[in-house]
Amino acid sequence: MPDTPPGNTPYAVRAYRPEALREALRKMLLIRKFEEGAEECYMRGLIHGTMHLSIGQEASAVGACMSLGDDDKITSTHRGHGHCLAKGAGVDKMFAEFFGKETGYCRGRGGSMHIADVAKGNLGANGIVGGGLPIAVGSALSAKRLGTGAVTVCFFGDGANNEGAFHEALNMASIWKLPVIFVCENNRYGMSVPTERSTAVKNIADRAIAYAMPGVTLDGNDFSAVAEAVDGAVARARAGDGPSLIENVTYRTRGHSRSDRNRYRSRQEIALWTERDPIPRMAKMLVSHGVMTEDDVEKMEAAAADEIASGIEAARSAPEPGVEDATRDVYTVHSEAME
Amino acid sequence: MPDTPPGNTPYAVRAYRPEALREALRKMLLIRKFEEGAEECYMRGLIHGTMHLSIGQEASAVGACMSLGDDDKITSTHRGHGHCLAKGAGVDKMFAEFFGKETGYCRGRGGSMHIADVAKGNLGANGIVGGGLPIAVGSALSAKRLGTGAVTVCFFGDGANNEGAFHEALNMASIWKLPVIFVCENNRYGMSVPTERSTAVKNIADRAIAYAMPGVTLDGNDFSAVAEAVDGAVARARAGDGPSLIENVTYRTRGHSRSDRNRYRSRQEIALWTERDPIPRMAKMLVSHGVMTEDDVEKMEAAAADEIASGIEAARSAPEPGVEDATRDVYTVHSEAME
Amino acid sequence: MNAESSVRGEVHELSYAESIRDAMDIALGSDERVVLMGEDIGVYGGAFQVTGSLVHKYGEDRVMDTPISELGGAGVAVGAALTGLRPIFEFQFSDFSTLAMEQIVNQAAKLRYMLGGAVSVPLVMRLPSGSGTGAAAQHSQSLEAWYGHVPGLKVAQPSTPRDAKGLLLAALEDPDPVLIFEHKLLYKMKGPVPSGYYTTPIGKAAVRREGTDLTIAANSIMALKAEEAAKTLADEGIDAEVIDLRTVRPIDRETVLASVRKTGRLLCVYEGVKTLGVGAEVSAMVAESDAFDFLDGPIVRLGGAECPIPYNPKLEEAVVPQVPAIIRAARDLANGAI
Amino acid sequence: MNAESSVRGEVHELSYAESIRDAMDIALGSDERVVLMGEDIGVYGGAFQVTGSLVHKYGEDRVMDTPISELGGAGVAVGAALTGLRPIFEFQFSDFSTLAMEQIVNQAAKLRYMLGGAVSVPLVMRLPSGSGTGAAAQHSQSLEAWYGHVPGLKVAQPSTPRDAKGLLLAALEDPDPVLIFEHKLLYKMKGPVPSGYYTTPIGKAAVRREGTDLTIAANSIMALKAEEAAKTLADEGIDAEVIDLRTVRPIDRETVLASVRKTGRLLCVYEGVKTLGVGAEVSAMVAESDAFDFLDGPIVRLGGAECPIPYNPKLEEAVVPQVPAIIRAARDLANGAI
Ligand SMILES: Cc1ncc(C[n+]2csc(CCOP(=O)(O)OP(=O)(O)O)c2C)c(N)n1
Ligand SMILES: Cc1ncc(C[n+]2csc(CCOP(=O)(O)OP(=O)(O)O)c2C)c(N)n1
Ligand SMILES: [Mg+2]
Ligand SMILES: [Mg+2]
Repeated sequence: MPDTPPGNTPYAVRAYRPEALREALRKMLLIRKFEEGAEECYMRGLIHGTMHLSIGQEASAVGACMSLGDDDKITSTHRGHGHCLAKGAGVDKMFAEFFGKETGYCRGRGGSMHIADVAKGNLGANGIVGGGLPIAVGSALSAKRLGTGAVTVCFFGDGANNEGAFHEALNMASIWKLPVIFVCENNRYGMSVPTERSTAVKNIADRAIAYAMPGVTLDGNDFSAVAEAVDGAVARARAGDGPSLIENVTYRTRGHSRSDRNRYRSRQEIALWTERDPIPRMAKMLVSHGVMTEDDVEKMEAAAADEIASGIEAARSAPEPGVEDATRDVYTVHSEAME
Repeated sequence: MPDTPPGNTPYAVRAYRPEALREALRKMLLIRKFEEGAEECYMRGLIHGTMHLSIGQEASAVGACMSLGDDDKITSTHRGHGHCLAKGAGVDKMFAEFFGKETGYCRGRGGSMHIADVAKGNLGANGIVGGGLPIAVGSALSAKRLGTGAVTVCFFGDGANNEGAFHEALNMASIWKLPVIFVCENNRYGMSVPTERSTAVKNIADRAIAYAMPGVTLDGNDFSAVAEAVDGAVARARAGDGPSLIENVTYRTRGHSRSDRNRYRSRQEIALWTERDPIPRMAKMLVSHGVMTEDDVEKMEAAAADEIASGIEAARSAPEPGVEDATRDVYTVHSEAME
Repeated sequence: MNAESSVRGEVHELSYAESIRDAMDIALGSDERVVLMGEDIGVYGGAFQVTGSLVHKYGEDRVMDTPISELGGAGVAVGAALTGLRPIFEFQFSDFSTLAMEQIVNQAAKLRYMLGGAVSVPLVMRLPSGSGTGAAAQHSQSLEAWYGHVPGLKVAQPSTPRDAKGLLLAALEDPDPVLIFEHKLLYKMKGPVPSGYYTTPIGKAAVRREGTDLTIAANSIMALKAEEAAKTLADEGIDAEVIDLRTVRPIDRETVLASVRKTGRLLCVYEGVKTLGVGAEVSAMVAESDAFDFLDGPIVRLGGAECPIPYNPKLEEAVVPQVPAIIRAARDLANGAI
Repeated sequence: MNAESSVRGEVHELSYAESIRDAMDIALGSDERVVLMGEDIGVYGGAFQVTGSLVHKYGEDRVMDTPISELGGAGVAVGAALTGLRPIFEFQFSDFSTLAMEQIVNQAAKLRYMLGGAVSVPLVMRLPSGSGTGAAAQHSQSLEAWYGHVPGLKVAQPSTPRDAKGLLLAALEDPDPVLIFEHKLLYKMKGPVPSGYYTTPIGKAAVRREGTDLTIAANSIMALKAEEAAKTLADEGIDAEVIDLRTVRPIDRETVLASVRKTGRLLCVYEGVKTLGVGAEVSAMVAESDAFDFLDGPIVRLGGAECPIPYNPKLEEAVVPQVPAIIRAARDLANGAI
């Protein structure tokens, strides 16, 4: 996957204002630092449960959200930290959630696997592989019926593409021409199983034809390529022309989750993909096109690290939910009969 | 859909011995008479519940079973009478089942929607649309692992192709290269909904590409075309080359079930397809290629009618299951604790 | 007991199916956000003709035929409910909800809680349920107990045309997911139904008949059978109180306990499989309450037999409680023969 | 009570996970028809490392990684069981069985009956279950009550390494579908396990502790918590009998009733949601039996709270029964304070 050939200005540099590009890089850095911070907290025993890191996949999350506003929706996955931050969530409330605190996005009830920021249009991560696919279609149905003009970006993994929910969701989105963009983050593995062993086709996007929608496979570590494809699909969706399937080929350099023993892939493979890190690549693009200097990038990285550190500090000292409130929020209107 | 051009000997006439061809026509006639008989019994109040008639679809059932032996399996659907007879079931035990009798294939527990003849390799009709798809894949897995050489033909409808089970089943069959043939009987409607309104692609077989398997759409009322396609797929499966998807475009001239009020299609459409009846077409082919005479056909039809009449009579007088046995056969080994 | 919201309209005789259609018509007519979704609910009018001709009045955008995709369809309804629509989702048979449990149980029921109260999922699902139609094991189940086990859901089971409408309108007012199990054998049954808007509260049982000798707590069609049984029992001098549970989640604890405190005897009648069915909860709820001290005999359950529903009509009848069996059980209980 | 089949081998300390693996190893080694199916059960060794390195011993054809396709995977297992294989299907978490209920409930459980006895479906499914791992609402459910409600299935819940192996081998001998709910918190727990082949009967509870003052009937990990509680109670002079149900379908009626006839008091402890959970059935089963007459007080249930499982660890702990709560409830019951 070569860099953009010199002389050609990449789509992103042409399409976005410098502030927007800098903000995109900032978000990618923030996601990286966020996850490194979360991982460290986990290893220090400060966070429990499990978590799925998207380190190496930041271009996909941020690129796909470039042309979305707060009214546009996303549905996310178990590997959803990047999506959440890309859609505008704050570090503090995210860490508070990871620490199980009352001040977290889910008041400590959801944790990493259910991280959401509804105000910013993130309808939530999902612990069920493929669970978000039909929900995204429903969100797009609301937009169409209520005439809000909103689009929904549905993130899902390569593994999820073998769930029946994928098939049913894409088919309905297509027949009803709904404003939804299916963004497959193909990081080559569903847990331990490589796509070649789980999936009958080479590229997930090859399946778009079965739903009569455009499908494209692209270098998911190339921010500009992702943004370009998704922007096009968003425009198509807003114009009423229906859904698209975009496959971002990428890689998670960490294990599947905290309990991965890394028995299914080689160190060489991981090293290879570590070199394809989307963040330096994005930084290089912005520097080489004069959007920012290397010094700016360093400062930005340092600022992100600071933001993470203070987010962790704030979360640690935030209040826990009260045990007496354990059964709150099961229903919208609380009633004795339901306890 | 024109007849086979004169001068070309159709595949079926080339591939099968005359006895086999006559037997095929006999089965098609038997299916037709069986269903007409069952319908009449239903209208006279002799059969309860509901039933789904496949009148007009006989070429698909019989053509698809031409090269199957008793060791080969099929999975069938709610519209399964034709499949059952095509795979070798007897009229008497089928009618006995429809009449809810102890002598029926399911001892009166299953009825039309669960008709099965396991000894002949029919693993059963299914009340769940798409329910048979993964089961067929499992059957093919057994054949491959146990080295039986058997193939499994999985019948399903156009409506079923939008179930997640379709997607999951075809994908697994493909990645494991299993000896299974997916035969879609596209009769243009899933209950009342035409495929154009339910399915994003024009032909169901267009979806084969999403599972990297061969897919073909053909005139499902042309016995020879069906037999040719399925024979090829069976050979491929037996050779270890994996699954195929075959779409037989056909039509049910009756309503979806006994409670259909026919609000969703025109009389003209029904009349058009009634003219495309696969049975006279098959008869004509056999007569024109000297396999049998018109007189033979008439005699065969009369014999089929007789067989049906006596099957109905036998079923009417067969014994009912005893109420005390209602909870028998829930488990293979009966135990008090399970009641 | 029957704490319906104020009813202004006149009362007409409607069938259970017509009454449900009336509720949907009112909802579609008064709230743009309401959409119906399901298989063959458009021109076909629904497998049980419940939606009828509503598609002609409201169009295909409001009365949406879905593909045969129960999991996806339910998930679309969840996503739509989450983002501003008020879907009423019809399963053709409650049995097919087995395909959609992921979305119902993991998503619809839990989203609000998992997100710390940030969302609601105002979703109504309608599930034609029960045996008696000769449709055999995969089209005849009574699965309400499963859903009654799931916090985040509400589960109702109307047994009269009047309640069918009132509970559906109440479900639509409810900000959380409500599953309504409709009994297929009731669709053609007629009864008085007020015209216009009213709601029947979710979580309130109805005392269908007052009595002093024993309490029969039943759900869905079994409430009607219990009423019928009670008439015969009355002729024998046994005065049964009949409670129609109407909702399984939440169960109306107070109404049941009050009755048992009065009668001292409890018979639970339900069509679902006996083991772990609705009657198990009713029994356990009483046995752990103060009403236990009022019990003059064991708590008897009449539930569905421990087998799938058979096709043969005599067998089918034999495996679910029928009026004579209810009479026998009630008589034995009242006479202390149990 | 613990009517294991004759055990010849020596006894070793194994973890619950190792013991399950041992059972699968024996089965794979002795019966060509046995195949394991599931997500990431091959080189990954299973989400909970239960299959471990079996793939290296038996190869990918016998230890099959499936795509992430629970419905299809379960259906493939059903079809394979129907036609000669003996699949052991692993769900990564029991919560994901919500996607496969159609195949489990409509097909596996009913095929034999619907076909009038013409087939059997010798299928074993393993479902890691329960809370306590900080995995929140969609990865922590206890859903055994749903499956216990379904005729045609058998449902087991081992609480010790020894039973985990014996029940799995018994399930493999069984010609009908058996679901085994394994508690995730137990996988690392060690205990004595006989080597070689033996079976633990499906349908037999184990009396873990004999006692005279009250009966505590519990399932899965709750049986261990009940044993722990019983020790403290004994110090207080309360002599509790602890029954580990071990199977939910069929429930061992006789063992429970005999105990209640002796003690006169019953406390049901289970992790699943209280309403319509396993304890509801145990309670109702006793309340309708002759043992009712022996009851000296209400039947008390301690079940999971009426909410999804929360992420926060303190909340998570609070919403399922813990030892102190069991002690309190047992004490109150034994002292007649309830
Ligand atoms: C329905 C369901 N099945 C299985 C799992 C367990 N699981 C969690 S993530 C995962 C792999 C998903 O792969 P993919 O969709 O490619 O996403 P990735 O983890 O690679 O980002 C699995 C099997 C689950 N959470 N939900
Ligand atoms: C899972 C499921 N959903 C819905 C139904 C109700 N139903 C029975 S047949 C049918 C139409 C099936 O269409 P198709 O697969 O095309 O078969 P056809 O009836 O046309 O032969 C429907 C919706 C069902 N039985 N199972
Ligand atoms: Mg992946
Ligand atoms: Mg069709």
